[in-house]
Amino acid sequence: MGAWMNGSLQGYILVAMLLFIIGLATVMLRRTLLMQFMGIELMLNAANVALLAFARFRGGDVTGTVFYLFILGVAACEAAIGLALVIALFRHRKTTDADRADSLRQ
Amino acid sequence: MTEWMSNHLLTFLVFAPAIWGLLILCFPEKQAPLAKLLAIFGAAGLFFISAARLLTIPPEGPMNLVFAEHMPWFSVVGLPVEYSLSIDGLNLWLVLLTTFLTPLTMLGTYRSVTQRAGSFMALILILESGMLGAFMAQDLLFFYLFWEAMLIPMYFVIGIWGGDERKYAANKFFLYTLSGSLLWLVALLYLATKAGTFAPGIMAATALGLPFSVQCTLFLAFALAFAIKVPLFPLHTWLPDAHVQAPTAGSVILAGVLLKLGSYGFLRFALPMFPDAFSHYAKPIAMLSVIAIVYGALVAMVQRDIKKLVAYSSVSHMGFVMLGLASMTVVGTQGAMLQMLNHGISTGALFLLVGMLYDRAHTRMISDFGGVASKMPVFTTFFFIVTLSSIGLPLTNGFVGEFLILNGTYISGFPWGRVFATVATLGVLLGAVYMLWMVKKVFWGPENPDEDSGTQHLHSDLSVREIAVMVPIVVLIFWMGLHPRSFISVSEQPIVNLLHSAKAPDPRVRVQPMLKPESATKDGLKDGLAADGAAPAAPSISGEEVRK
Amino acid sequence: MFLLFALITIIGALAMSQQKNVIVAGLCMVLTFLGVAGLFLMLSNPVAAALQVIVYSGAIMVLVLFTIMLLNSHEEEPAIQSRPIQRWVGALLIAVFGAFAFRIVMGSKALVDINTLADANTAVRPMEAMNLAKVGEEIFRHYLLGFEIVGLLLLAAMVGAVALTKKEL
Amino acid sequence: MNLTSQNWAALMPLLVPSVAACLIPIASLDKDQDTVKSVRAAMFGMALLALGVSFFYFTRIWATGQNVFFSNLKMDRLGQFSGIFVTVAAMMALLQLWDHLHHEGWMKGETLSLLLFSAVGMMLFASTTNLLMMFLGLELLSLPLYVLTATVRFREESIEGGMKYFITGAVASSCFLMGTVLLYGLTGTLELDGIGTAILTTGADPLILVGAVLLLMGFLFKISAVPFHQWTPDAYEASPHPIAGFMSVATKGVAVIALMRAFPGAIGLHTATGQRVGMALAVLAAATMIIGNLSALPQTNVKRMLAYSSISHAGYLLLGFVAGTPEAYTGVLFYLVIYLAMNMAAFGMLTAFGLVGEHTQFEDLRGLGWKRPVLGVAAVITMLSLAGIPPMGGFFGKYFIFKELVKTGHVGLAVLGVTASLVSVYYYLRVVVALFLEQPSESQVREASEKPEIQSFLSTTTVLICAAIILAGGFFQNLLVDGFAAKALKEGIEILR
Amino acid sequence: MQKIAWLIPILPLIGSAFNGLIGKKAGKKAVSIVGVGTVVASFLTALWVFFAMKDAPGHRLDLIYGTWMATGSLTVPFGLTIDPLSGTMMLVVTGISALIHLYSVGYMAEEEGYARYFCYLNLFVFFMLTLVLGNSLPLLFVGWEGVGLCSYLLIGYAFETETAPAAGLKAFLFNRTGDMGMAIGMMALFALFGTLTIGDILNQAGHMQAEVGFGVLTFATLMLFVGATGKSAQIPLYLWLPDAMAGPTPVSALIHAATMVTSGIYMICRLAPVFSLTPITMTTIAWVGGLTALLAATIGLVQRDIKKVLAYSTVSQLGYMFLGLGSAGFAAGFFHVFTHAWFKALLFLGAGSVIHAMHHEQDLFRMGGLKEKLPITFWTMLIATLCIMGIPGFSGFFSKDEILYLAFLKSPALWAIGLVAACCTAFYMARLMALAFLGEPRDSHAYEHAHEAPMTMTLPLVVLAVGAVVAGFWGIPKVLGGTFAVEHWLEPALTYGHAEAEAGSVHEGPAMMLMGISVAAAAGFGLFGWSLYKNGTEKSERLAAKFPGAHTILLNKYFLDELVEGYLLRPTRWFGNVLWKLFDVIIIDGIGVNLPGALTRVAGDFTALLQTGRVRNYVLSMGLGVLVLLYIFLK
Repeated sequence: MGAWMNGSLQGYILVAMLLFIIGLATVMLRRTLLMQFMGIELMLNAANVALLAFARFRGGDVTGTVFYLFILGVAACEAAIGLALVIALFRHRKTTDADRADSLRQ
Repeated sequence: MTEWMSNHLLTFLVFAPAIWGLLILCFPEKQAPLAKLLAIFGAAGLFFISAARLLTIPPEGPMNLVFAEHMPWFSVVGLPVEYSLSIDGLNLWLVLLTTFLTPLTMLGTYRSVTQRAGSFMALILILESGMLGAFMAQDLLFFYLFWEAMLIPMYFVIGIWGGDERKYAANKFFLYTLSGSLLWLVALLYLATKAGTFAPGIMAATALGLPFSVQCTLFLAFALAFAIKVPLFPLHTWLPDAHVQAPTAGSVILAGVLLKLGSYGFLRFALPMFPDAFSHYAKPIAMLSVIAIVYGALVAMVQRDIKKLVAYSSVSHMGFVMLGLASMTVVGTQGAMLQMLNHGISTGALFLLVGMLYDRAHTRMISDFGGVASKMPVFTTFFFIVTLSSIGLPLTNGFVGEFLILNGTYISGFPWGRVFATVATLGVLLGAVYMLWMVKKVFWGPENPDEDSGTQHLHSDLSVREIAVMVPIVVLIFWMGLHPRSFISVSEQPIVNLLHSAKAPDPRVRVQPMLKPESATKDGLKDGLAADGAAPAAPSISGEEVRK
Repeated sequence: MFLLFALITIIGALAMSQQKNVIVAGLCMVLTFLGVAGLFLMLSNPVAAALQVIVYSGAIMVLVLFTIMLLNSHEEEPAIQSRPIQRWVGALLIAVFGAFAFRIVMGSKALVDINTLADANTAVRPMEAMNLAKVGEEIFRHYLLGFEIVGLLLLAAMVGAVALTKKEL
Repeated sequence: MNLTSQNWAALMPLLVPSVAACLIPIASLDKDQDTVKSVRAAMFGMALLALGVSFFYFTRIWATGQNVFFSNLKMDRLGQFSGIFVTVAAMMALLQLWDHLHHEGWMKGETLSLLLFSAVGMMLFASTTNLLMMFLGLELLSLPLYVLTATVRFREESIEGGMKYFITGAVASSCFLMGTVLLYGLTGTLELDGIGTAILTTGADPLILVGAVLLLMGFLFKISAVPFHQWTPDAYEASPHPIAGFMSVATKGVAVIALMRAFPGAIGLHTATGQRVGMALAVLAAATMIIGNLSALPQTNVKRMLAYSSISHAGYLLLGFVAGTPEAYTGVLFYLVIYLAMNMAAFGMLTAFGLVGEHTQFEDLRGLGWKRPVLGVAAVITMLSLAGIPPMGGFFGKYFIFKELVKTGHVGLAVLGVTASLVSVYYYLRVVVALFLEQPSESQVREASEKPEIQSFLSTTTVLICAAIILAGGFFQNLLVDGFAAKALKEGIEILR
Repeated sequence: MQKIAWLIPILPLIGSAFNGLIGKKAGKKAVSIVGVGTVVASFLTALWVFFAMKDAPGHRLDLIYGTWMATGSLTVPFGLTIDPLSGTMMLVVTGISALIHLYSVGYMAEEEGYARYFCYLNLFVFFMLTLVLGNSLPLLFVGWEGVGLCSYLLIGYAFETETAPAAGLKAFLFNRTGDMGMAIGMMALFALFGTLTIGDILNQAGHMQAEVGFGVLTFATLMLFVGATGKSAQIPLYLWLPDAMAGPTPVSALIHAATMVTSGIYMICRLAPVFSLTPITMTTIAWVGGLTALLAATIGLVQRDIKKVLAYSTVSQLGYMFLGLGSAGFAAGFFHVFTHAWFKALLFLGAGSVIHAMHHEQDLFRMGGLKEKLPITFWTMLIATLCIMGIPGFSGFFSKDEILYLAFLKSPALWAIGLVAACCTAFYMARLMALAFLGEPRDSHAYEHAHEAPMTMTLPLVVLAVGAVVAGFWGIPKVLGGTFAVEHWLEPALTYGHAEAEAGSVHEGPAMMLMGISVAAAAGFGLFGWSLYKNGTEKSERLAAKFPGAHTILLNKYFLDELVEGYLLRPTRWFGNVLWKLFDVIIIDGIGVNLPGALTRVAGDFTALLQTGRVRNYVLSMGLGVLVLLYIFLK
C-alpha cells in the first residue's frame, strides 16, 4: 500500500483507466451535448495521465511529453470543431439535447 | 482476317454477338427499325458462320475436342484461370441451337416489341454471347462467369419488356438463379483451391481423392445450381413467373436455350467430376425428375393461360432430360441430349406461336379463344405440328428423345429404373392431355362469339415473315424425328467414354475424358493418376446395358 | 500526495458526470483537470502540469463555459422518451468495464516489471524533472512532421469552425 | 536539417495539397464567389491542380519503384498505393462536388480546403508506421470530415449528421489514443515494428491486449465495421453525395491499409495475438455482413442504402484479413480499387442525375435511366458490380477474397459471405428497377419539366470513368492485381515474402 | 425388286402431302385423283409385293432401308417385314382403303374441307401400313400412334362443331392411354431381349420356355395388351369408339371398323410367339375379349343412332377377336379380323349411304321403309347383316364359329358369354335393318328426298358385299370338311422362330353340336328382332317398359362415361389444381421461396430498428463492441 501512496505505475494507470471509463460513461449516459463533449475531454485526459505516467516510469522518456503536447493541440482542435457543431445545431434546434437530434435513423 | 477467324472461331462466336449488340445499343431510338434489321442480320450471319464452320465435323465416329482455344487468362497469385473455349460432341448442337434460335426469335418477334426495340434486340444479342460462352467454356470459373453474366441481359429483357408483374418476375428469376449458383461458387472454390486449377479434369481427379461425404456435399452444391436452372422439381417456381411475364423473345430464349444450361452442366461437369456422388444421388434425382414430369403435366393441365401452360410443360419436359441423365446409360443420356434440343425447338416454337397469337389478340387466356382454326388456318397448322412434336408423336423429334430416355432408364440397371420409367410414361399421356385439351379449347369448336374475346381480334393469318420463321422449325422437327442420328451421333462417343469412365473402378480411367491431352501431360497429375497418359480404349457397350 | 490528487481527479470526474447543471459540471471538470495537473507534478513533469492548467483548465474550459453561456442552456432538458433499458445496459457496461480495468491493471505483470525497473533506476540516479530543451530537440529532430501536422490540424479546425459558424452562408 | 531528394519526393505529395488547402480559404474570402463563377472555378482549379500534382508525384515515385521516406512518413509502395487511391478518390469527389454544389445552390471555398486537409490526413494515416503519426493522421482526416459532413449547414439533418459523426468519432479517436498510449507504455516504443517485436519477445500482457483492442477499435470505426458502424448511415445521408462517396471510399481504404500495416504487418498473424485478431475480425466481419446487408433491405433512401452497403462491403474486406494469406491481402487491395470505382460511381450517379436534398429516395430515380441512357448503363454496371455479379470487377474482388477464405478452411464464413451478397443483390437491383424498370410518376415528370435541364458533365464523366474501371476490373484483373495490388503488398509491407 | 415395297406406305404419304400442302389450290378433282390414285397404286404395289413374298423362301421378305435410331445398345432400323400375316393385312388395308377412298369421293363431294379430308385419310393409310409392315416395335409404334392421330383428326374433321373435336380428343386420349401401356411393354421387351426388332424378338422367344406365374414376360405382354385394348376398344378403354362416330361415315368404316381398331389384334398376332409364352396374359385377353363382346352387344341392343349401333357392334366383334386370340386361336382371331373388315366396312358404308340419303339423319327411329328407295344399299347391307349374325355360308359364320369353338375348349363359360353376345348381335342387327328399311317412313320429308347414292358410293358397296360373302371360304373349318386354310397360311408368321411349329388345333367332340347351337340361337334372335321391329317401334317400347331398369342402364351405356368423368377426370383436374394452387403457389413458392425472402425483410426491418438515431446508443453499441473484442482477446 505504501507504494500506492507514493504513486506506483499501477496507481496512475488505474486512475487513467477510471478517468477514461467515467468519460465514456458520460458520453454514453448523458443526453446533453455539452456533457458528452466534456466526457470526451475526460477521455483524452485519461490518455494524458497514462501517457505521462508511462513516460515517467520509462525513465523520463521525452517522447511522452512530445506526444502530450500534440494531444493538447488535438484536444484544442476537437474542442473547436465540437463546439462549432454544437452551436450550429443549436441554431437549428434551440436545444443541446443529443436525443432530440434523431431525424436521421433506420 | 480469315486466318484470324479460323484460328479464333470460338472467340469470334462468343464475343461477336455481344460486340454487335453493344454497337446496336448505341443506336438512337429513332433508328430502331434499322437497329432491328442489323441485329437480325447479325444473328443470322452468326448462325450461318457457325453452321458452315462447325458442321465440317465428321458426323460419325469418335470425336474429342475438335474446336478449342486455350490460353492462360489470369493467374493471380496462385489459382490460374484459363481462357478456354471448345466445342465437342457434347455441346456442338447446343451451340448451334443457340445460334439458330436467336435470329429466328428476333425475326419472329420483329413487330412484337414496339418500345425501345433496338435496345431489346441488342440485349438478346448480348444474351446470345453469354449463352454461347457458357456452352463453350471449359474452365469452370470461366463457365461460372458466363453462367452468371447471362442473368443480366435476361433480367432486363424480362424486367423492361415484360408483362404487368415483370418486376417481381425479373427479380425472382435473378435471385432464384443466383441463390443456387452462389453456393456452387463456394464449392467450386473449395475444389479449385484443392486442385490448384479450374481445369475440370484435374479438379475431377482431385475430387476423386476426397472423402466420399465431401464429394457428395460438393456434388450437391453443383447440383443445386444446375437443378435450379433446369429447373428440377421443386426448384421450378421461378420458371412460370419468368415465362409468363417475359416478352415472347425472352420466353423463347429462356425455354429454348437457358434451361439447357442446367442439364448441360450436369452432363458436362457434375457427372464426370463426381461420378460416385452422381450415382449415389441418381435415385433422388431420377425421383425428382419423375415427379417433375408428372407434376408439371398435372399443373399444366389446369392452367388458364396458354403461356403458363407451356411453361409448366417445360418443367415436365426438362424432367425427362434429367431422368435420362440420371439413368447413366448411353441410351438414356443420348436421349437426354436429344431431348434438350427437342425441347429447345418445340417449346421455343410454342412460345413463338403463343407470342404471335398474343400480338394479334392481346390475350393469352384459353377461355378467350375458341375456333381459332377457322380464322387462322395456317397458324393452326403450324401450332398443331409443334403440338405434336411437344407431345412426342412418333416421327417428330419429341418422340425419339422421350423414347430413348424411357428405354435408357428402364434398362439402367438401377433397381428403380423400371419403376421410374414406367411412371414417367404417364407424362407422355398427360402431355397429350393438357396440350390437346388446350388445342381443342383454343383452335377447335365454334368461334368464340364474345365481342371482346381473343378470337374476334384475330384479323390476319400468319405473315410471310412469320411463316419464314416457322418453316425451318417444322423442318427441324421432322428431320430430328426421322433422322435423329445426324444430331446425336456426334455425342455418342463422348458420352460412351464419359459413362464408361464414370462407372469404371479404375481411377486412372475415370478422369480421362475430361483431361485435355496436353494438360494431362503438361501439368502432370501430382498423384500420378495420368501416369500412362494413354487414352482409354473405346469401351464396348454391348454388354454394358443389357441385363437379362 | 498521489492519493490526494488521484481522489480529486476521480471525484471531480464522477461529480461532473452526475451533475444536472452544466455549469456546475464544467466547474467540476476544472477540478478534475487541476487534479490531473497535480498528478503531472507528481510525475515530475511540471511543464505538463502548467500546460494542463493553462490550456485545459484555462482555455478549453473557458471555451466550454463560454459556449454554455452563449447557448444559455444550463439545465438538462427533460427526456423526450425514457428508455431505461438503454440506461441500465449502459450503466452495467460501465460497471463491467470498471471491474475489468481494475482486474487488468492489478493483474498486469508488465506494469509491475516497469515499476520495479523504474524504482531500481531511480535508486541509482534520481529522476530529474522534465527538461523543455530535450522536448524541443525531440520535437524538431524526430517529430518535425508531427509538429507540422498539428499545425495543419489547427488550421483545419479553424477553417472548419469558421465554415460551420460563420454568420452569412 | 538537410532534406534529401528522397525526402522531398516523399513530402511533396502531401505538401502541395496542404499549401493549396491553406490558400483556398483566402480565395474564399472574396465576397463575390456566389456570383462570379471564375472565382469558384479558380478555387476548384487550385484544389484539383494540387491533387493532380500530388497524384503525379505518386505515380512518379511508383514508376521508379523507390521506397522514399521523410522522418516518420514512409512512402513505400503501400503508401504510394494509398496515396494514389486517396488522390483519385479526392479528385473524383472534387469533380462531383462542382456539380453537386451547383445543384444544391450553396458553395463555399472552405469545403474544398477541408477536403484537401482530409486527403492529406489520409495519406499520412496510411503511410506511417509510427502510432503517434498515425494518430495525428487520423485526427487530420477526421476533423475536416466532421465539418464536411455538415457542409450543407442550412439543412438541420446535415448538422445533426456531423454532430453524430463527431461524437462517435471523438470517442473512437480517444480509444485509439488510449490504445496507442497503452502500447507505447508497455512496449516502450511508438513504432509498429517495435511493438510487434516486443509482443513477440515478452509475450502478451493483458494490458497490451487491452491496448490492442482499443487500437483495433479505432481502425474498425473508420472501416465502419459492426458494431462501430452506426454513424455511417447518418453521416452519409447528411453529407453532400460526393463527400459521402469520398468518406466511404477513402476513409475506409486508408483505414484498411493502416490496419494492414498494424496487424499482419507488425503484430503478425501467427502469433497468439495475431490469431486473436483474426478471430475477432472473423466475428465482426460476419456481424458486419449480416447487419449491413439486412439493414440495407428496408431503406427507402438510396444514400442510406449505399451507406449500409458500404458497411457490408467492410465485412467482405475484413474477410480478407480473416483469411490472412498474402493472396487475400492482394485481394483486399484489389477490392479497394474496385470499391473506389463502385462507390464513387454510386454516389456520383446521384449527383449526375441531379438529385439533391431530400430527393434521394428510390422513387426519385424512377425512369431516369431511360432519360440519360449512358449514365443509366454506367449506374447499372455499378450496381451489379456492388452486388458481385460477373463480369463486373466487384465479382473478382469477392472472388479473390472468398477463394482464399475457402482455401484457409473458412468455408462457413464463405457461405455466409455469398449468402449475404445474395441478399445484397435484392437492394442493388432496386436501383436498377427504379432506373430502368419503372416509369416516373406524373408529379415527377411535371417537376422535371419545370426545372432547368441538369448540367452534370463533370460528375457524369467521373461515373463513366468509374464504370470503365469496374469493367476493366472484370476483364483485365491480372493487370490490376499483379501490376498494382500485389506490388503494393510485396514491396510494401513484406508480408508476401 | 421387292425393295420397292417402301412405295406401299410412301405412296399414300405423298398423296397426303400433296393434298395437305397444295390440295386446296389444286381443286377437288386433282385431290380425288391423287387421293384415290395413290392408294390404288399402293394396293397394286402391295399385290405385286404380296406375290413376290409368296415366292420368297419361308414366305418372308425382310427389307432394311436404313437406320432410324442408333445409340448405345439400341438400334432401330427403318425396315419392312412382309410375311403372310402382314402381307394379308397389307392387302386388306390397301384394298379396303382404296374402296373407301372411292366411296369418299362421292360422300364428301359437297364438303368444304375436301382436300384436308383426303390429306388425313391418305395419311392414315400411310400410318396403318407402317404399323402393319414395320419390322420393329418402334416402327410399329409409329403407325400405332400415327393412326391414333389420324383418327383424332378425322373424328374432329368438323372442327367448327362442339362435339366432333371433343370426340376426337377423347379418342386420342384413350388411345394414348393404351399407347402408354404399349410403350412400357416395348421397354420391358427391350430390357428382356436387348432388341426391338420383331424378328429378333421372336427368334429369341422361340427358345424360351413358357412362363410360369407372373414374370417379366407376363408384365410385358400384359402392357402390350393394354395398348391393344386402347387401340382396339376393349374394356376398359373402349369408351372412345362409340363417340368416334362423330367423324364422317367413311372414316368410321375404314378406321373405326375395318383397319385401325383391329391393329391391336394384329399386334398380338405379330407377337404371337411371345404371347403364347404367357398363359396368364392369354387368359386375361380371352376374358377381357369375351366380356367386351358381351357388354358392347348388350348396349347395342337399345341404341337409336344407326352408327352407334354399328360402333357397339364393332366393339363387340373386336371382343370376339380377342376372345379368339386369348383362346390360343391366333389364326381364328385374325381370320375374324379379315372377314369383319369386309362386312363391317360394308355395314358402315351402307349406313353412310342411308345417312347420305336421309340428309345426315342418323336416328333409326326417324327412318323406315327405305328398302324401295335404296335397293342396292338394302341388299348389300342385308348380306353384311347375315355375315355378322353368323348365318352359315356367309363369312362371319366361319370365323365366329371357329372362335366360339376355341373359346369352348378354353372354358365353357367363355363360350357361353360368346354365345349370348352372338344372340344379342343377331338381335340388334335385325333391329337395325328392320328399323331402317322396313315399315312405314317415320320422317316423311326426308323420305321424299331420299335417293340412291352415286356410282362412286354404290360400287364399293357391291365390291365389299362380294368380298363379304367370299371371304369366309378362305377358312372353312375342318369340321365342315375344310382345311382352315388361313391357319396354314399364317403359320410361318404366327410360329416364327419357334423350333417346331405347334400342331394345328384338333377338331373333335362337340364341334358340330356347338355350331348347331350357335347358329340356331343367332337365327332365332335375328328373327325375333326382325319381327319385333318390322312394323315400327310400338312392340319394342312395350317390351322396354317391362324392364325399365335394364333399359335405362343399357341406354346409358352402364353409366361408364359418367363414371370416368366423375371418378377419374374430375379428380385428376382437382388434383392438378391442388398441386398448382396449394403446392406450387403456397408451399413451394410461398413457404419455400417467398417466406425466406419475407423473413429476411423482417430481419432487415429489425436490424434497421437498432439504428435509433440517438448518438448515445451509437456510443453504447461501440462500447458493447469493445466488450466483445475484449472477451475474444482475453478469454
